[in-house]
Amino acid sequence: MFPEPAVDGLYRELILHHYRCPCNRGKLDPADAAAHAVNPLCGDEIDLTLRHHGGTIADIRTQGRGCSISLASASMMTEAVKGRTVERAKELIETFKRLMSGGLPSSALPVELEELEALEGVRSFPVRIKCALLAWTTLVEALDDLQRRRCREPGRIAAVRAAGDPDGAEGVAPGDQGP
Amino acid sequence: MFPEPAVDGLYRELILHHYRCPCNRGKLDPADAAAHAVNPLCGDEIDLTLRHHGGTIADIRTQGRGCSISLASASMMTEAVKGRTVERAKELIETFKRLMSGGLPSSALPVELEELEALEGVRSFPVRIKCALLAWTTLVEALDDLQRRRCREPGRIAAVRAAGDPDGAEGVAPGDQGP
Amino acid sequence: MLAAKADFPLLGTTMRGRSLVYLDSAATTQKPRAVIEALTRAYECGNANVHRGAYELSERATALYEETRERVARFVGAGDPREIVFTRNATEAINLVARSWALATLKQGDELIVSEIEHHSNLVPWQEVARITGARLSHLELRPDGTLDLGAMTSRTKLVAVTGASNVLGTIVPVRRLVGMAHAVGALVLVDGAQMVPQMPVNVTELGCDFLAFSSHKMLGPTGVGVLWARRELLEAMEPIVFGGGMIREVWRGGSSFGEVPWRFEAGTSSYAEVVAFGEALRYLGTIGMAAVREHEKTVAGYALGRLLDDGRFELYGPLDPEIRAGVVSFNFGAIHPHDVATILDGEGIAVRAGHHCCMPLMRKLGVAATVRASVYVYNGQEDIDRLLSAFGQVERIFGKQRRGACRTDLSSGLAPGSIEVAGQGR
Amino acid sequence: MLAAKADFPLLGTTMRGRSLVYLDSAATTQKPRAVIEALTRAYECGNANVHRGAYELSERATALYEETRERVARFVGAGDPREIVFTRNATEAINLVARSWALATLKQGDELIVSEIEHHSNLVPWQEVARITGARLSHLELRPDGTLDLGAMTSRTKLVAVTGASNVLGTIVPVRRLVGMAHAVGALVLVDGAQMVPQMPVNVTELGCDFLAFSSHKMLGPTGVGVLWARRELLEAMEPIVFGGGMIREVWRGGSSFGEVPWRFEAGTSSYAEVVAFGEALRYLGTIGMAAVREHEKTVAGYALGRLLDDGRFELYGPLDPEIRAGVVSFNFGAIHPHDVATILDGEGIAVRAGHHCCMPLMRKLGVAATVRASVYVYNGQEDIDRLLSAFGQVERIFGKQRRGACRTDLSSGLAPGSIEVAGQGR
Ligand SMILES: Cc1ncc(COP(=O)(O)O)c(C=O)c1O
Ligand SMILES: Cc1ncc(COP(=O)(O)O)c(C=O)c1O
Ligand code: FES
Ligand code: FES
Repeated sequence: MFPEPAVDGLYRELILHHYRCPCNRGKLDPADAAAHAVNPLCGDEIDLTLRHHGGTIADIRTQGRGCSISLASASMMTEAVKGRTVERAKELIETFKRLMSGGLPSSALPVELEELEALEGVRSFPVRIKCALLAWTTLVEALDDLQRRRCREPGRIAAVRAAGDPDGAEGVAPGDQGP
Repeated sequence: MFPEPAVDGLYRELILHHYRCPCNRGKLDPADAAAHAVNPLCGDEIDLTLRHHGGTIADIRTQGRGCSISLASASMMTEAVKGRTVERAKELIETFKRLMSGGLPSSALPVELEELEALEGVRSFPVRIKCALLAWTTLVEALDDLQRRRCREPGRIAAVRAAGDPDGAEGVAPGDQGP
Repeated sequence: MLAAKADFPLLGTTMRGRSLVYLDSAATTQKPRAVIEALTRAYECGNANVHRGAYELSERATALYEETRERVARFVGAGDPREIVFTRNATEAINLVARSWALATLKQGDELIVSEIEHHSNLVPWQEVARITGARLSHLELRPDGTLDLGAMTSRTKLVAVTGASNVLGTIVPVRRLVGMAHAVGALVLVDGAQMVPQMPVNVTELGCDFLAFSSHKMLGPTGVGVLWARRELLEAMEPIVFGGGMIREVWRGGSSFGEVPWRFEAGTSSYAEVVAFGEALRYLGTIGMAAVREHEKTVAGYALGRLLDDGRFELYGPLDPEIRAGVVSFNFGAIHPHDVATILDGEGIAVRAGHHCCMPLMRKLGVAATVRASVYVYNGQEDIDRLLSAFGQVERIFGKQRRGACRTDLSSGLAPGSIEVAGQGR
Repeated sequence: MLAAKADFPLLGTTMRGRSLVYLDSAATTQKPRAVIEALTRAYECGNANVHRGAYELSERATALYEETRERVARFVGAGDPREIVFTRNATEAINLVARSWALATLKQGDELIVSEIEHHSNLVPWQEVARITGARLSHLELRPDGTLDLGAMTSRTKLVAVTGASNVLGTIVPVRRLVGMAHAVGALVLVDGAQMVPQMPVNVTELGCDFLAFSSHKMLGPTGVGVLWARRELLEAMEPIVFGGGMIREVWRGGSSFGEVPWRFEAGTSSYAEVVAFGEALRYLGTIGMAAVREHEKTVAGYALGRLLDDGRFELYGPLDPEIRAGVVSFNFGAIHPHDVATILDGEGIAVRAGHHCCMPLMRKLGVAATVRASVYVYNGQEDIDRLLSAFGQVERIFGKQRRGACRTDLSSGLAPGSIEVAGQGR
């Protein structure tokens, strides 16, 4: 009744590499924009910070916890958008979303996203698509945040918005979970 | 899978007779006790009034609307308990309930309930059992009412408790529906 | 008939020795084999808790469940599957709007409009809202011709909750006109589609309504599934009313944040198999085409109306114009109590409904305690109506000859509307 | 195993080319053929709207529906079938108590007790009650050995809502002791039986609790059916929260009176077919015997615990004593994210669950983001556990060798309870 996708097609070498040695991990402080997001399916979290300069994303970092797919996707995302203009980043986000929804063959990926072809296998594992998208939808929020801040207060941001945890009693902050 | 009870076993001549020419229809005014009840399955209603004298049910009347089963059962009920003591009436109620629940063969009915054998066929039509029981459970309430009133105010009751219809706008009172 | 009786296993059975004539589809419809098999398949091939597992089996289940949401959205012309909330039945769907949207929105002095022909499920929830908020509950009146007086609305009107089609009179309510009137004064419209969605093409975008509730089991699907459609921005603004697994975003010891619509309203394990089988029912109806369903209902109900009127022994309720009538015919037979009629018809293998049909206020308005109701669906044909009529011989054999009935569509003839007239008594 | 795998059609299927090993019964169980057939039979032989029709078909349906209520009552040792309310799932059953009983009863200054191991479905409803009423929400703490600290109750304590068995740790909670403590201060006890009722003999009279909630789909029955058992006098005092057909006594234009319990809480068309098929599931379990089910769970889960501990690569959560442990084993495998583990096991035909299991606060307490969970039921045997363990070769092939794990039942060893320790990170 259903095709049975192979697990090997999911865990490609490039993904495992980005997972083991992620690019641009950490947190920029100060930063020009920040966003925090949770994948409600699993409770995994990501914190994204970026710096903006002359219309481009000058620097970008992510931290948080997640599975190999989400951590690899975050790593590739930062590589793809670093140094690009905000407009181009937005285009790349849309392109990647279309790749995940099956609306775009990986052969049609622009050069900046070439590596992302490795994530094509995720399409066969629908619940994991959210993992692959998490970093990208967080980038959307961060770019919204950037726009809001640039209108209101053009200066740099001293402190990155803290991730919300109303459980003072437990005093838990989302930790960084690299492998 | 299920036995299929015959409709003819339900509509016995005696039932149809009581339905066409019911005994003790109407309303006693003044009365010593009264009760109003609704069959929630169909919305049919019954009003029961009775007079009490020297420990016995001196007179009893019912009015309201209902199907042939409920009207016939009400008619037979009044005949069965009129002139009996309250205690005996309570026993007869319990006996009839057991007949309906299948806990008693009709051959074991006491002489006062002999006619009620005609209602035995109702047992094969579960949703109609409530029809057959309606008058009897209303009698239970009326006897409770009697007891309460005898403790509080031993005199006669001037007005029978009106059946509740909060819809003043429609001004509807439950009518009498004989055939 | 429109659909083959052979598609419906139960319709091939006998009842008390006679082949079954099922005329109670307004209560619940029979299920085609394809739907029953979809249910079986759901458990035999893809059973798993949806939205939770990272494994294939659970992904299949989730995909089928969410595909059904998309199918439901398309079926009622909703632009976005996220506007579809699965509930237990239409009643729960209406209650969700009452408890979440209305309690948060209405206040003292506001007006809530229902109609005199509402099913209890689209009346009692609003009585509760009125009681709690202090809003006033008004009723669109039933006119002698069986249609609704659309009344007047004011700026105090906040919601009109009305059935799309009456389950007693068959009356099809002019929803689009009501929506126009309501939106003109800033009020929203909830349509109880329990009888409408199974019977005719429904497109929420064209209707313009704000909420639509309906039930799977009245349109060939299994029990246990209801639907609330609501405009996205309304749903987005609504607070959840049932809390637990599957509807949250983050949970801490002391508090929680909630997930996205529509899942925010679907706490706990979903009725996975039933929802998926409902999708199969929609596919079946889609193959027939809802326009064809509507035509069929009109034809068969029209035939029934005609025969009952011609016969002369029946008292009929509801509009006579088939254009504004769904596949439901309510009537009384002389002075015989509807439940007695139904029991005797049952003895002849004919399943009709007797009672107040969860419309007690309407019964009072009609001046009867109850009616007999015959309702048809895609598997019924004229021959079922013929069987129905001929069975009344048996009713007369037991209860005796009945005096002539009347057409009670015209309430004004001799009867002040609102007065109780005991069904058939001495007319 | 206790029940023949052949009774369960889905267990005979293959998954990604391998015969399926289903280890996610704590989420939802597979269904025996008898249950699937009962569902089919309900639609093919007796489908009608219950409680409404005067005809044979509807009477059959009503009788079967109400017989199931009696069967459920017997299954949990309730004295009276009228103490059984059918809901959509356990979540709705708990929410019914929260919204109807608790909102009407609790007030500022009162205390509501839950535990740190609760499923969101038995936590978030109480957060809402606390928020609305101003009552204080306290949490029984999880002890290092995987059991609960039963804490202290005072005269302000009004309700203790606690799970009978944890869906993550497997911990079986000493409900009878809690009931003794609660009743001594005049508090009531609600037991979330979603994991307990499927796993062991439960008798509400012996337990002494006041409310018990559980779900059909976790005990071989279909989705779409949950149960609330409540003591008769409590139910009698509770107001309905969903309004509509089937739950009323009389309805007028302006107001209504409500019917008897339990029907007062079952508005709208019932999930007839699902309820009846649930009855068949109870019959199936009754044939096995719940004491035998409990023994079986203990054996298989005990075997799994032993093998995982001996292996040394796993970090385990929950009590080690099989006497207080249900058939659930949660663990982590080195630093590999549980979802990656689950996906790879899935590729080997093994269905396990990964995630927070709707227990986010417990995950924080354990200091992990998620766990892998294997849960067993009557159709599982030791061979399924063997398949599970051998599949970790594939996980290591993809992600590399894992460092040694640990037994995390003893939270105190090296870790302050409450601190977040990222699963397996650098230990
Ligand atoms: C302990 C516990 N409580 C409550 C629930 C909720 O059950 P349901 O989703 O059937 O409402 C579950 C199952 O997910 C559970 O494991
Ligand atoms: C007009 C109307 N509204 C609402 C309902 C309630 O539907 P359900 O019982 O499936 O919730 C019905 C059916 O009984 C109906 O006919
Ligand atoms: S499982 Fe949480 S992000 Fe992938
Ligand atoms: S049908 Fe109403 S009392 Fe029998």
